[in-house]
Amino acid sequence: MNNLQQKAQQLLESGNYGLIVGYEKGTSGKARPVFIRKAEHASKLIFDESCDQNIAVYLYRQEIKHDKKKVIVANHHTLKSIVELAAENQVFDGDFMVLAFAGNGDIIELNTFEEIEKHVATLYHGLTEAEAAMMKKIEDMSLEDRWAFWENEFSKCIKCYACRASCPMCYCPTCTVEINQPQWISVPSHTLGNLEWHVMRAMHLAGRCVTCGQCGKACPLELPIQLLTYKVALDSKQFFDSVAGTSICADNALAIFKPEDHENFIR
Amino acid sequence: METNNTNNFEPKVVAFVCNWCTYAGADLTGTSRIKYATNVKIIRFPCTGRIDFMLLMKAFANGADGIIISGCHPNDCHYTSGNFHARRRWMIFRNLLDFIGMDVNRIVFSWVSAAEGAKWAEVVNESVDQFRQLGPATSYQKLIKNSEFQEVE
Amino acid sequence: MQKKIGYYPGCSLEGSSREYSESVVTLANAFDVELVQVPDWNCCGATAAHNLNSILSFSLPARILAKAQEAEMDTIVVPCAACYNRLTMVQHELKKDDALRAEVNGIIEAELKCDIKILNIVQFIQMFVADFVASKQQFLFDKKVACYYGCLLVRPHDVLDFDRTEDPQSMDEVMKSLGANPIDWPFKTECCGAGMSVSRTDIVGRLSGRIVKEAADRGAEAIIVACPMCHSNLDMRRPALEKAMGEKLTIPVLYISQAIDMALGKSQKETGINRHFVPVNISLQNRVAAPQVVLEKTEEN
Amino acid sequence: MARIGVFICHCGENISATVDCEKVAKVASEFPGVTVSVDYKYMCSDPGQNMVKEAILEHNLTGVVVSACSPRMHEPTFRNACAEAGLNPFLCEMANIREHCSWVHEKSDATTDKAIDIVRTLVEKVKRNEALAPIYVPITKTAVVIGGGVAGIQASLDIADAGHKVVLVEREPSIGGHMSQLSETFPTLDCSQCILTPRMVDVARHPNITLYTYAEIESVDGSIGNFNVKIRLKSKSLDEKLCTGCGACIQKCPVKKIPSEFEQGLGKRTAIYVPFPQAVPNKPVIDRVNCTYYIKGKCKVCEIVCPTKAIRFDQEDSFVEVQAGALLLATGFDVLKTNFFPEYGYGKYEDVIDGLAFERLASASGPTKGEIRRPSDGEIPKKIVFIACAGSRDPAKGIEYCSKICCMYTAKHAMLYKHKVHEGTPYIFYMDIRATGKMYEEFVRRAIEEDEVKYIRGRVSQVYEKNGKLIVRGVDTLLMGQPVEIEADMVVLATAGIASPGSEELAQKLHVSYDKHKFFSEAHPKLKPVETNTAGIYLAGACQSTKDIPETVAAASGAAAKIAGLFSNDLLKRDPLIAVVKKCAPPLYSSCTGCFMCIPVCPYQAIDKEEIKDRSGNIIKTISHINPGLCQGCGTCVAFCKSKSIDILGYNHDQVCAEVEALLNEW
Repeated sequence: MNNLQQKAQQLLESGNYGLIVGYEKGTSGKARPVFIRKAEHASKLIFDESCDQNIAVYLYRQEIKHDKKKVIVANHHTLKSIVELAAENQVFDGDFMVLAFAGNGDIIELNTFEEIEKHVATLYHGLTEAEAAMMKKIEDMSLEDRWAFWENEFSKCIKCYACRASCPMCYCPTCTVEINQPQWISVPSHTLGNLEWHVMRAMHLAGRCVTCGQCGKACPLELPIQLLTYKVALDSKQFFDSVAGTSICADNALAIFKPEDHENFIR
Repeated sequence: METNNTNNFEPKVVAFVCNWCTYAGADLTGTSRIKYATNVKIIRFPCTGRIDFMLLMKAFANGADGIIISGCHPNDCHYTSGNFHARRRWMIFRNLLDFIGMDVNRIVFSWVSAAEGAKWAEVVNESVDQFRQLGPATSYQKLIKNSEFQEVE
Repeated sequence: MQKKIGYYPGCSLEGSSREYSESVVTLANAFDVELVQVPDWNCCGATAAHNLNSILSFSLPARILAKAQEAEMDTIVVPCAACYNRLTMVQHELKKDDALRAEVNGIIEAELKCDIKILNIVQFIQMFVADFVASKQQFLFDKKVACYYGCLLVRPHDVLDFDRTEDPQSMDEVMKSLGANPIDWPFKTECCGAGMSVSRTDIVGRLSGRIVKEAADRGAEAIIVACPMCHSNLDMRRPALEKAMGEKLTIPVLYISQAIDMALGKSQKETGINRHFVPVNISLQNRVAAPQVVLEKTEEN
Repeated sequence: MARIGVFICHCGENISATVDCEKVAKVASEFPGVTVSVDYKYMCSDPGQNMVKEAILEHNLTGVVVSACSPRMHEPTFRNACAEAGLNPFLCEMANIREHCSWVHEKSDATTDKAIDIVRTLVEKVKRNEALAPIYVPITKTAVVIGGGVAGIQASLDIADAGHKVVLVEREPSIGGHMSQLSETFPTLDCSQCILTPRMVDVARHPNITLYTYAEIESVDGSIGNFNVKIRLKSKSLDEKLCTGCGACIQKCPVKKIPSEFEQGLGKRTAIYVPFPQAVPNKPVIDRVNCTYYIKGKCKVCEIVCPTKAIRFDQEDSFVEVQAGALLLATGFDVLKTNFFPEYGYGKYEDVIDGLAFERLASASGPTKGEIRRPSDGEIPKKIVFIACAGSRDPAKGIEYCSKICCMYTAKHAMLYKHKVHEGTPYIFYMDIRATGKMYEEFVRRAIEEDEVKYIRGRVSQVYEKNGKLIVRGVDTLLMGQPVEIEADMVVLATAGIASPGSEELAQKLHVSYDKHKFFSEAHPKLKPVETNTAGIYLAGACQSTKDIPETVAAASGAAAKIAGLFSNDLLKRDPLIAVVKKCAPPLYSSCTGCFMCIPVCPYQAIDKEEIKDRSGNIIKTISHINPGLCQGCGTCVAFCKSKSIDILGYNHDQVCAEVEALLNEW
């Protein structure tokens, strides 16, 4: 049994904790989320590079609402999402403990939001090189090519909303897409409606996207839709020096302003 | 800029303006009898802060060739800061549209105060010229057409 | 560990103020800093260019910055206050004005990023010298000194953001750390007449004369400067000053780098004080014990 | 089913000259939902309005679109007309086909088509309008006045005289403020204390005024009509009920060398003290920082000598809570301190003083009994240089504004000096002389012509000491920029007026906006000069920008009138075009996610949290709530809310979407 499994076992045996949300080995070498309530199942837990899913999305779910104090095994995306969820009042200090990992693999226990926030400050917040390269590839296209690229991508979308379900930040009980008075976004999954959906999703993540890329990973059609939210995240950083998932204060990039904010397009 | 210069093309333009500065400024354009293009029609909002980016999407989806957004100059907002919030929103939104390949020159942003009747006429005329140059928003209208087809189906 | 930073001497430090350059290099070496000259540098345009041609006055410093950027220098030290002022001002202007930058970029055929850290001599001292000076200092600079900042080092404050515009303190602090007693005097940023130093030496005599006389009257034993223009007016033009003031003025004028070099025990040659017109009759006390070390033979000795 | 009436106005020929009004009316009559569509020469005339009223009654209309001039012109007219005919006024909209159409376009089909589009847009909007009722908020008729300077005193007396309760809160041990420090006042040279102290006494005696001195605002919540103000009463170490103000403690206090704040450091005070002899209340406080007992644990001389045993060394700060309908900020100003003027040697040379210190020197009750003697050696100065704009109008140093009062008080200082020291020479360095009040210019002329004050137009570059004299170096710009040097005995700086210390914290507690200089911001610089952006909080005096006494008193009375006006009704009526958080049936209750990111968006701090509870009081969820008393209806939160849980009455999502669709379709 490795450290994590031992730790998990102890925590569950202690009786102070009722649920551990973490990763287990899935099929074809992928990790998948697991919910462990019994100490004897602790050996299922793994934590390695394959555990790249952002599982902060489960923290506020009704299904685990009545579990005793929870523990979440968090990769760095999950950690940032927890901080952002804390800033947005969706998770509450003291409701759960976070098990994070130091560079050398040591387990770090984080009990309060303040501790999590401090730990997150030590993490890397940019895009990976591969992600940055994808961004650049699109940004380097001509306007027409970009439109053609996205028109093609959006035409494939089936509006299954897996992107929404996988995103920890998409917690609204009633999504704008489900409102029909007025009908903000047309219901069928035609290109126009799909474009509107994805633009809206990206805008709603402005200043909130932690660039985990989960939406793109969740997409059954493998549309690179995570790039849209990366774009708003990068712009929030560039224009307003705002990076989501770094502060537990309510200071969303679009909720605040500075009189000296600089743009060059308003006449 | 995409240039689909079609002869005699008259763009459909909708203007979203705030009640206190630009709407009043446009009133002044009227009382000063300054002429501008008939293409632009105004929808009144209390403040630029009220203008949801989804309304812009709605306008495009309903066939607009261009949009004008206008409100109080920074520091002049009737509600102190609505325009500052709006400005941040447009900075992000405009870049996002550019990223998906929409021509952001189809949206004109301006600050027009209640005293700037002449500026309003100028903004309208320049914008309409700009939209004429750009031609019909064909790429978007293609999507509209396809969607109608699909919805009928 | 040897630190490397960029160095822009400018023309004064190659000519009339060679001793300033010598003392700065001596100082840098003493603190393990290697000064790497900006490759193929040119005139900064200083006081003359902006009278002639505005775009030239931007392009000259811009080319220097471009050369530094090309050589991947993130920090450069500019001892001459006039060069420091021009380089900093131009970088500031170009950074905030996209159109101007584009125009200048076209002229100098470069893409300026405008993110080079430009240090004046006092900032250089604060950054690389101040923390270590105690361990290397051999002599106590136990003199009354008048720190003279001149006009180019501290203004305009908005852009340079260095020290207080009125009654600056940074050089006083450095001198205090060497054991000196900087006097409180009103002429710290008074005009020395540099703009007229060739055309109207009579005015220079009056303006600089007042400065030197005031320092002497208040009992200062040396004037400390950080600008070649100030130095040449206060030192080289001393006969004109004396004529304007109608009295003999013997107080020597030292670059701040020279003052530190002296406290470190560097030789006349290394500090360059042998090049001064007004003899530097200053003897410093050994830091630990009594024996006096005479740096300059004076007539009394 | 909607039954909309459309009324097209010709506005004489203002509209009909370029728009085919009959065609517009005809086309509009075919819009879905339109029951009646007519055109008329002057819709706003009585017959025109009657057409509207009759149509409402005849066709039982559910909405009215008057297609005429700008709503900014006649919306109230037509809404009233609708109300008179029994239609809710908010079911009437105006289509602006004059300013936005007929006046800005030539006569053409396109112009008429545009008018039709505008009418169609408003018809679609009005179909979705809701009947709205004004909002009423109850009012607690008590005002809390913060700051007991002349502004606070004047306002308190005015409000109290109008029959309302006032709670006056002053930070210092006495009310009076800066005005009580002044010697004489311009332009009449009447004694400041002579005119102020009777008012101070009136405040103390007024049955409607409760005075808390040595007190500060701890917290404020609530909104217009119903604020809850918590006031910290700092411990005076004294039982005020027992103290008779005999002053025995002050005479016997062994700590006598504390620089007196009231005397600007030129005089001394004891550790138990009243700031000045005419203080109100005239009862001492113990300055615990300097009191021997609090430093060393023994002394208690005051306690021993007090005939009524009123000293309470163990007294702690206490709190009172006040319910108030309105708040008035009158916290005044301060002057710049030493570190701002290294070049003038202020703080370095004893004889370089500021204007307030000069007031104390010139005051008959001051440390020198009104004789002008310089602080360093008590000599009578032969030459005084006054430097106007010391700090003011200096953008390089960050104070770009004109402090406004300095030109006048500097002229007054020079005059007072000349009156007291006949052989003395006053010099004034100035940039411009701004003497714009009643009798002000005449006053300055008197200083120049009768009292021979030497005005030098130019700036002073530095002041330094040489051989016991203060050398003032400056420039005379009227003599072609000649350098000037004056050997002075004393220098008086007309230091810039700045915001009172603590203004920023107070503004944040009260949620009022302030400018970059920390002065409180008025709601509108011209039309709402004594209101703040936060409803129910008003401004008076120099806390808004530096003001002289007449202006301050005028502002105070103005603010008092506003408050008395507010208090003249039992209920406050407000426009209902405000934002609301939408609610729905259980189990959702509201689509609001409780992310509360809308809270910082609101410029009026109108958004707070609301707990939704079940019948046994358990919290089911916490959602945003918009205080209808504070919301001004900008709608910024509406556009920001991602779940579209907030909507704004009058410009709701459904309305504006319908407008966009109607405007662009059927082109």
